[in-house]
Amino acid sequence: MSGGQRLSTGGLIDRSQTLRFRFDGRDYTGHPGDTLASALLAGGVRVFGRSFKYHRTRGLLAAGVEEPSALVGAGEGGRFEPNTRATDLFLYDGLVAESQNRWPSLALDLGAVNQLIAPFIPAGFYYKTFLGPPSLWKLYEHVIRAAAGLGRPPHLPDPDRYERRAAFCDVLVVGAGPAGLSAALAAARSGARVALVDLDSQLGGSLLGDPAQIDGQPSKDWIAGVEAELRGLAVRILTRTTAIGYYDHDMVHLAERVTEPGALPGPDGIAQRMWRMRAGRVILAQGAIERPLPFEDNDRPGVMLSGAVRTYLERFGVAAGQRIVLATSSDDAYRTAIRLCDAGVRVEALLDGRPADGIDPALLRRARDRCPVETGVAPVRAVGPARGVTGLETRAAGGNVTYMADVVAVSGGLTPSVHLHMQAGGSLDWDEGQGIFTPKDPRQGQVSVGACAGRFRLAEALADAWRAGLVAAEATGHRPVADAPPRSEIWPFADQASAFVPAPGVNPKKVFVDPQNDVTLGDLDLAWREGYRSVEHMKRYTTLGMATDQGKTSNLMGLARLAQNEGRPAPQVGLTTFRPPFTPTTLGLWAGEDAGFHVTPLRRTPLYDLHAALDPPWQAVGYWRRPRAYLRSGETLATAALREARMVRTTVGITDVSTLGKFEVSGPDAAALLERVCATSVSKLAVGRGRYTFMLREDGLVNDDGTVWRLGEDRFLLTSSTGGADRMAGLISYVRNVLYPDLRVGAANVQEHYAAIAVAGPRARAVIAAVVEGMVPPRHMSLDRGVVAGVPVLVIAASYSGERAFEVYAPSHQAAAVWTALSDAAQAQDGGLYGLEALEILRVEKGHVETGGEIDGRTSAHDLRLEKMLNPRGGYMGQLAQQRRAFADPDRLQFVGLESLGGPIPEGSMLVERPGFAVQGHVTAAGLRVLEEGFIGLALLKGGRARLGDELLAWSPTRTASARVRVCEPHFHDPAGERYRD
Amino acid sequence: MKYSALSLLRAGLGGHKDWPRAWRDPEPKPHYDVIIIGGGGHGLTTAFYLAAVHGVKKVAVLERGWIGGGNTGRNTTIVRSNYRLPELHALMELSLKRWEGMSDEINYNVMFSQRGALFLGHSDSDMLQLAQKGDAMRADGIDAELMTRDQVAKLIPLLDVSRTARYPVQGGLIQRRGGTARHDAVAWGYARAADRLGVDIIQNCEVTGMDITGGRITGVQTTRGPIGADRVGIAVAGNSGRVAAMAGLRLPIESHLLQAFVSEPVKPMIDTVIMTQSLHCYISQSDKGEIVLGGDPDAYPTYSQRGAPHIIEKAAAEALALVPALSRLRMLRSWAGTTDMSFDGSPFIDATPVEGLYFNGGWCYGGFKATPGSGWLFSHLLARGENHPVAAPFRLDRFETGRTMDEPGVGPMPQNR
Amino acid sequence: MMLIPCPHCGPRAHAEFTFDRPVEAITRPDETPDALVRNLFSRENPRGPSRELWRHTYGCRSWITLTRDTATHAITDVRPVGVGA
Amino acid sequence: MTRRESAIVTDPVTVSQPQPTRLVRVEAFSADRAFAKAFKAAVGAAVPAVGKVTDAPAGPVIWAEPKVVLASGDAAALAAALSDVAAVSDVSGAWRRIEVTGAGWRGRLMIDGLFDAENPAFATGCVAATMLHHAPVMLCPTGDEAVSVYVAPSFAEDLRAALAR
Repeated sequence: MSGGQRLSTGGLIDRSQTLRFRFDGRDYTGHPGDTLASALLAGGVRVFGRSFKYHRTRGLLAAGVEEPSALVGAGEGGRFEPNTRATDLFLYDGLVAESQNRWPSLALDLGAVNQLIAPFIPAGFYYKTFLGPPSLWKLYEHVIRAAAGLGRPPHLPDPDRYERRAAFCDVLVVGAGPAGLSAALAAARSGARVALVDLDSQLGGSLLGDPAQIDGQPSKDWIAGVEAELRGLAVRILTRTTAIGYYDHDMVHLAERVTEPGALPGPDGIAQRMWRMRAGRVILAQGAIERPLPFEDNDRPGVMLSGAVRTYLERFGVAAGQRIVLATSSDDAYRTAIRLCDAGVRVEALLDGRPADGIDPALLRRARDRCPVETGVAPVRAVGPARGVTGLETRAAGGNVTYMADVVAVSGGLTPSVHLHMQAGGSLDWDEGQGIFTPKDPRQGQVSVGACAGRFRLAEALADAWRAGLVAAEATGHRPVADAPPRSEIWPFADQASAFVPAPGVNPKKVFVDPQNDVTLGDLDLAWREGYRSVEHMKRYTTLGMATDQGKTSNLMGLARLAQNEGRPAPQVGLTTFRPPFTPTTLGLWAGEDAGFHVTPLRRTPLYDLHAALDPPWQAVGYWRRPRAYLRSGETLATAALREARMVRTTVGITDVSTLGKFEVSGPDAAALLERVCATSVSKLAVGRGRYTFMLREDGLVNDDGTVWRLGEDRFLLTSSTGGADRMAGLISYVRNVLYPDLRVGAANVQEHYAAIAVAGPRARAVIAAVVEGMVPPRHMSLDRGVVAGVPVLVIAASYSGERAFEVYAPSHQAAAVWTALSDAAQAQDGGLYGLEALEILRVEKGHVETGGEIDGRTSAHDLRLEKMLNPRGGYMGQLAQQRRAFADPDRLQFVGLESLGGPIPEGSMLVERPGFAVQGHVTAAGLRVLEEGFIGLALLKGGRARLGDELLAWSPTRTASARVRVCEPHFHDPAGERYRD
Repeated sequence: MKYSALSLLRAGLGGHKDWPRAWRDPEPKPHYDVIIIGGGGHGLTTAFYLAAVHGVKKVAVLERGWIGGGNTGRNTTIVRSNYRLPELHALMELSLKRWEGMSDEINYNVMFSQRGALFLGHSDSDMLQLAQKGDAMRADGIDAELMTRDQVAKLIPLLDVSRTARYPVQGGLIQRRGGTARHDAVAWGYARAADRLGVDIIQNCEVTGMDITGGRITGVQTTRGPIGADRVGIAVAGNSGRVAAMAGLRLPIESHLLQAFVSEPVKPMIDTVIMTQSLHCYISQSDKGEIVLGGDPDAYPTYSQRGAPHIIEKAAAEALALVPALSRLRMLRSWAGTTDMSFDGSPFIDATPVEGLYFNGGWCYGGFKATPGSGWLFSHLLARGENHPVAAPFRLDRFETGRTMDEPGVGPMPQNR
Repeated sequence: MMLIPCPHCGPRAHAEFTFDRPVEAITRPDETPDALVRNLFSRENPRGPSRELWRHTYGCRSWITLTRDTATHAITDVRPVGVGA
Repeated sequence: MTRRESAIVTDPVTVSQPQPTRLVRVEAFSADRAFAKAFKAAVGAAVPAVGKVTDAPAGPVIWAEPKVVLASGDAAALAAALSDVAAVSDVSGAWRRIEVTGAGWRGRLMIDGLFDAENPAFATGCVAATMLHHAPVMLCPTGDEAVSVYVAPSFAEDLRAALAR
């Protein structure tokens, strides 16, 4: 008989309740407090999965998040989570889990055939073969991709929500083991605002699997007492919460698992929560991770970390096996042997690789009271079939001895978890004897305490952490308390020797360093022989430490092998970079509330609801949405747009232009500021008058265009395009605040103060006259104020459509009534609403340039025929830069009109002599004559201003469409502007 | 020893004991014809072509750390030439053609997978812009096809093509010859090929100064002693500013940062490279099974190679808006590279005011796809002292003349790019 | 996420701010053409302390200059600019 | 042994519909005594200190930027009264006010936020401009269990829905 079993008593589990779950179609049971790993182990399961490359059987190595092998798919439907560590899933009733990376089944996996060709597929083999043209690689790749990957990909949308929350504290303590609890208590008692987080489901850390006496009471009670006091001191305690990333200025991202993988969320629907925690000081108490030992077939199911065997026993009441042999180079394994014996579990032998004189005699005596202990013994080979280990062959002075066992508990010592210290930008010390890196200079506000600082003795860790808590409280402005730190019983045995080098005669090709990616010592030697000798080259060439555990139990053994091959000490060879996240973190959690529809904000104009009631097709413009047309039954978008355009040319139309940029500039130096921002002159404008303007970027190219209006002696209104509004707000603020802070002026962004409604068409004047009281419709490029339906409005007579037109500005919260009044009046004049499509048709026929179209960020004032409007007095942004030589190049792309000699001109098409000939320009906008026949367009053409009359082909190979065109003036409709005069 | 299935088989029988070093680890010689500063993809391809095409015998690549350790090892491995401006067409298409022969050229499998690079369009206006880009490409002889929503949905089954999505998919523009490649393999492959032609690849050798007399460069100071050279080529991407400063030069370059991240490996779920007109994220799946994701740059100068988390949050949200099924995958690792941002988004391949000193940089976040093309052009300049026609527009003085090539038209501030 | 000590609002997450340019790149319209090209189109681009112009765009909207180490992101000597400086 | 309740104050809050405001932007040409005197006379409340809100008969007076204050009242009247010391513009339409009431308002403002609304020092009489659910906002606590959230109208609907979620 072999495999784990539940002992009748013991463990921090609730034996009064039974939880049912399924794994690979079979039913199992467990108890609240179990992980999936402990419950399956109790159920006698030994094989949990298959490795990436050779598909070798994989058992359970660890009890914590460092687990590289026991990966399962958890949950169903949209909650299915592949690659879930069985050790990081706390059991719940109804859990459904499945093994992965095996076909057809876990027991019989065809992928295992790779083991037969293992000699021919060492590390990096794929760089040496599959050569040939890319078309051939595509065939190979198809097979490789199907074999690669671990879990099954999710294919359904996620039904749950993920919350993102900001939080602030004076002292953040990461890890609620003995050190973390001690530090948090010291800081909280000193009055600091403390947060304490732990990725486990309960506080206690290493004490949960290794109980001890603290302050004279069992650690279970001590923990409960500390937790109660912390809650009393308003400490924010977060369990099932992992500190995944340490970012700039002590911001630490905490990933809280509100639900277990695959589980149903509560009423709020939240599966996980991401905390953006800004801390004054951070106390890292993440503990340490145990290292395996190097021997042949050390990846067999049944080979487990000694601390994990102890944790399954003490915390989950599960004996990992029937007959256990321990191999170690550290004192820590002795506690496992002692606890196993005390619990009545058969320990074949405790084999210590260190010489007898290297081990504390008192420790040897305690162990020898309970089980056979041999010293100077090194493991050579795990014995037994793929199903699971049946023994351990060892080498000692006297020769090889094999111990029969169904579990081989190994301990190569403890590795301090320095991940977050390094993410924060810290540096490391190296301890050759113990073979560990420990944190050195912090660089940010972090300090490491307890095992993650290399302090493995409990008493020492408690005192050191307490001091750190007081220092952190003081550093964040609180008076540290004078209380004494918690004291624990003295368990002095915490020595360890590094055991990276396998016993002599062990075949490196069979020693697994990274069991998930099947990386052996042989692979590391091959990489070194072939010259991949930087630690980063070795990692990338062999994929050591690139699996889902990111090398938590393998990186150091790999580094030691490289150092050995190089003949240099480990710190000189260096470590690979520690990167967020500490443990893999759900993408949905990163997206937070912004998943799905809320990926970007939706900005609504004040008239949005009126448009939405008519359900128009929308056009996204940045974060805004604008109606494209108001379709009548039976109309397509195109026919509706043409109808609306003809309506504006013949009667009158109204449209929502609220999204335009709008700035109210006032004060004695208002004109001076505007003549820095705009490239046209403004100061000579009479009160009540307005004119077209445009703005250059600092590099002299056109940034945006709009209109400027003199509302009063010292008060102007500047408008700009929707697309350019945010850029313009930034530019105006930069010029006003950084370049000319002494101007006596104020520049208010009133984009959203005003709703703006354009009224355009031959009968627009009649509509304004009918609706706006207290004023006569202002003549073209003039303004006046009036009242519509009791609402004060500003009316500016500007036109974009080419018709006589007005824009009615009303405060946004009173705009609906104004829209309705204008809409009714327009209908009374046989007019109505028009959208963006019609506006585009009209402005193209009129020949107005548009930001995002002809103003494409690469065109100059001269390119766009605007040079005559440049302010002769200069001093405007971009003035100097436009004097650079290239601005006068004759072959620049210049703004022209196009008359089609045939059908519609494909928008965006290339202007060429004939298909395949050199590109001379492109069509920026395509349209038609609204009231006559004929298709037209606007374009940017090399040397276009001097090429009126040229004939070209507007060619679109991607749409297999083209049209012969003739270059002409870009103003098709009323070039002289007669229609603006009443 | 030539790499092939056969040689792998033979070596397998012998326990792989006799594979030679992929590249030697020589001591620096006192003098070289050409020194390349920077052992990334661009520096190594330049060195290879100097030896292979231009017959320059004594070439050294000086790398301060380990080859391929900069942006070559940090990008999202996308290869394409679907640009808008003609000058960038010529440059990126020259490079794409070299990708198509790369594995055989260097006898090293770089896993160049022409799985298609697709730009999604989410509105009629997006589709018009994509059609224009496609027309510009086709007019310059580059493959580009428009795709309807249904075609896109068939190519990417997990894409959200519902009409009610925040960014509904209208269609796309695909370059079928675009795709992905194994980035590390490009550095190692060209290092091996160049080494076999006698190029000295010298790692852990940081350039600390330049020896310039009478306006002419005669060599460089390094952490492994002085090394003389007739011509020196700078190809250090994010560190361009610092290295050029050693020659007293100020460059139109600001070093910024772009983050990327990968998910845990899963079986195949995304078979093409997904980019989008309206959002900034880009998605592909590596051959190992990891979903590779990237998004916005961090908008401030930095050499930290560590980005801010809210940028990752935005990229994840955008990726999920396109492919909701990604939600329960877990991010495995995130990292960042230092991008040498130029002030129009286009690179520089040009001589410098110091005689014999040449500069290659300003690749922003698009340098990986240009690796072989950049090497081809920079080796031409270094060997002949005058620029290849395709590289001619990418001059260092173009901001004085105003002949800039600003594809997105966002102006001189790198953080707006 | 960097913490920028706004002179008016106190320390705030850098997502509320926008980087505008290094102070050396501030160019007035009345500069000489050479000065323009030098300031706007070339950079010292140091790896270390750099004097920069930022704006608290989603806070008090004020402009500030600060010295930021471009390798470690340490931020010192934050001062208001222009209006209210 | 079961999962500990997450340490969040989840007291209920009520979220009002966005309300119009009567805010007027007053940008002092120079923040000197003349301005302060004219302002107090015209508005009936002192110019608020940095990050502070003072109360005037017509409504709150909110510090917004260096030398910029948002007063409540009639824009034309204020413009006339302050014309030689400040630039005055009606921005009443540029803001909406969402009232969040209930003991849990501080926790609610931490969701998708950047500002430390849980800090007790942030209380009645303070204003903090920041980002909340990707929308630029101004947060003004008005009582122990109430805060006014000012936001531009275009963002108001999405922000109200997010706050009420």
